[in-house]
Amino acid sequence: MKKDVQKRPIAAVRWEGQAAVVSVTGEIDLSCSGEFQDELLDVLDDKPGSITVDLSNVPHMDSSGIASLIKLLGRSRKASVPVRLAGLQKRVQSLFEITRLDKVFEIYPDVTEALAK
Amino acid sequence: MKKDVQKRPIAAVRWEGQAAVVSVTGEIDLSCSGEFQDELLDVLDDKPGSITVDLSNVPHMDSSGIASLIKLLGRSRKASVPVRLAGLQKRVQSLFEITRLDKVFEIYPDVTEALAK
Amino acid sequence: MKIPPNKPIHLTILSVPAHVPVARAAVERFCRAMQVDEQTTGQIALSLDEALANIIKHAYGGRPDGLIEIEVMPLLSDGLPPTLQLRLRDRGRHVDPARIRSRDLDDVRPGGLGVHIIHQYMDRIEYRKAEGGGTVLTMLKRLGGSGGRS
Amino acid sequence: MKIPPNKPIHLTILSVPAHVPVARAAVERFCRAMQVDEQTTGQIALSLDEALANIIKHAYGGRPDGLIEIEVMPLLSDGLPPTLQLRLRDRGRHVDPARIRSRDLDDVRPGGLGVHIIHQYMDRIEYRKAEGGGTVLTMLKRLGGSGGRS
Ligand SMILES: Nc1ncnc2c1ncn2[C@@H]1O[C@H](COP(=O)(O)OP(=O)(O)O)[C@@H](O)[C@H]1O
Ligand SMILES: Nc1ncnc2c1ncn2[C@@H]1O[C@H](COP(=O)(O)OP(=O)(O)O)[C@@H](O)[C@H]1O
Repeated sequence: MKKDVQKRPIAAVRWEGQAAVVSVTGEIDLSCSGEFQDELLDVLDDKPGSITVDLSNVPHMDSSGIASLIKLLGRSRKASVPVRLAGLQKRVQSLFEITRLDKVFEIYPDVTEALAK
Repeated sequence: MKKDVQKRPIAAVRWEGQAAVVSVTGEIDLSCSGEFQDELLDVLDDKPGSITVDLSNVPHMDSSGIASLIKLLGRSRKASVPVRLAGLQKRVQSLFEITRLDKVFEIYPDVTEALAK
Repeated sequence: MKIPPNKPIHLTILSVPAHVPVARAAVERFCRAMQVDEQTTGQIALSLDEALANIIKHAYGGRPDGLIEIEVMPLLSDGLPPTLQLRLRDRGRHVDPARIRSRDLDDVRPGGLGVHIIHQYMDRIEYRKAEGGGTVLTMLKRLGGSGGRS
Repeated sequence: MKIPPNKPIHLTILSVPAHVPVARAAVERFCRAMQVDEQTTGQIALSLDEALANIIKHAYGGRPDGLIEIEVMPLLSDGLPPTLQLRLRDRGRHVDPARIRSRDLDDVRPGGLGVHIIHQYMDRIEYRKAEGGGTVLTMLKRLGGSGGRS
């Protein structure tokens, strides 16, 4: 049954030196934001130098997904680990803007630019 | 309202010499198979040397879409115009197999191979 | 967060072709949330599509004001393979189920394939006269493996 | 083949998060069939999502056995811009609509944004006590241009 089903919501975590790059796939809503948050915090537990969350394959995110990211941001700040968001699709970018979280998160057009910081 | 809406179900007709290549986009079902058929027959009216129907962007097709293609095939045969189908996604390929229409239509992996015939 | 087993969702549409893709999208998303594989999802989606088209064309004769109720339910019980049940109820003309048959496959012409497709893709199909008029079509599809549980 | 104006479709789900994407998929497909642009479709989808999440969390307090009825209807009448109406009905705890408010945006913390999002994206929002218990939430979104007509 699961043969062609992708791991969700976090498809993969890749390391570029000390930098963790988290690839998220699919829609993030109340039905998966719990797993999303747990998996994000697991990455932080591995003590990365920075965390880049690649949202380029996320066509939809709601406030529960935002809550998971805010939780990550809070914990990461305490650990002095920068969190960067990359590749937001228009719908998700608009959500960050109307909640004014585009001023709170570091947002980059893509992973390459996020890692260049 | 329609600014980013693609033309459907036939996105474009391209000519390679005498060969007409019809690019179909989106799901084909009872809600659009009438337009689909009309637009296919319009292409035949332009007297092409052959018609290649590119189905690589069709994730879903039902028997009403098949009916449109059979209609085209019948008319094209009378006009001695070969009809080729190209790029069927798995779901659509399977539909042609269980209806045994994979023996009736010329089916190619992609447009390039269809045009090479 | 899992789709609860043995609990239905319901969708009511009109007998208009433009509502068919809406129902299909809901059922496909339901399958995806159950982690049903793509092939099985496609077979379920197409069977739903053909059954709805037949209700629109034959039960309602193309009339756009008929109601079609769609129930989607994952069946899960000990000893039985996980199964998706689709139940479609119309209030149109009921015909003897024995008369609901596709054309001969070798007689290639437009139309006459929908019922054949449903029989190929679904594991059980039952047409029943509905109380109060119309037909209830129940279709079952085994999901195999871990489907329905996940 | 067009989506008929002023005719609803109905969807009934349970108060479980896994049913939310199913409802969203249906509504998104409905918008696409009406040729609503991607931006507006996204705003409608997210508002639906947030409203359903709130019903699950607050009206039903996380209980998974509550029913949520969703009505989707394109409103089209002379002199009014084409509009999509979403109506959600629950049978859970009804609270004074005045108490349904998001947190201050500057007080950055997880949660407390859903109602703000709905107000940003939808043109009209009304909470009404339902007959027989629960709440009816009606949300209207103007579609502008040719939307709804096509
Ligand atoms: N829901 C239905 N109600 C009444 N008759 C039906 C229904 N579905 C199918 N039929 C009958 O079965 C025949 C075969 O259906 P089908 O294989 O889908 O092909 P088509 O619909 O293209 O004729 C139809 O022509 C019709 O007479
Ligand atoms: N459907 C509802 N029923 C009852 N109370 C609600 C409902 N929707 C929202 N509320 C109230 O409004 C508050 C703000 O909601 P919202 O902005 O979505 O944030 P959150 O749900 O994360 O708290 C909720 O905490 C709740 O008290």
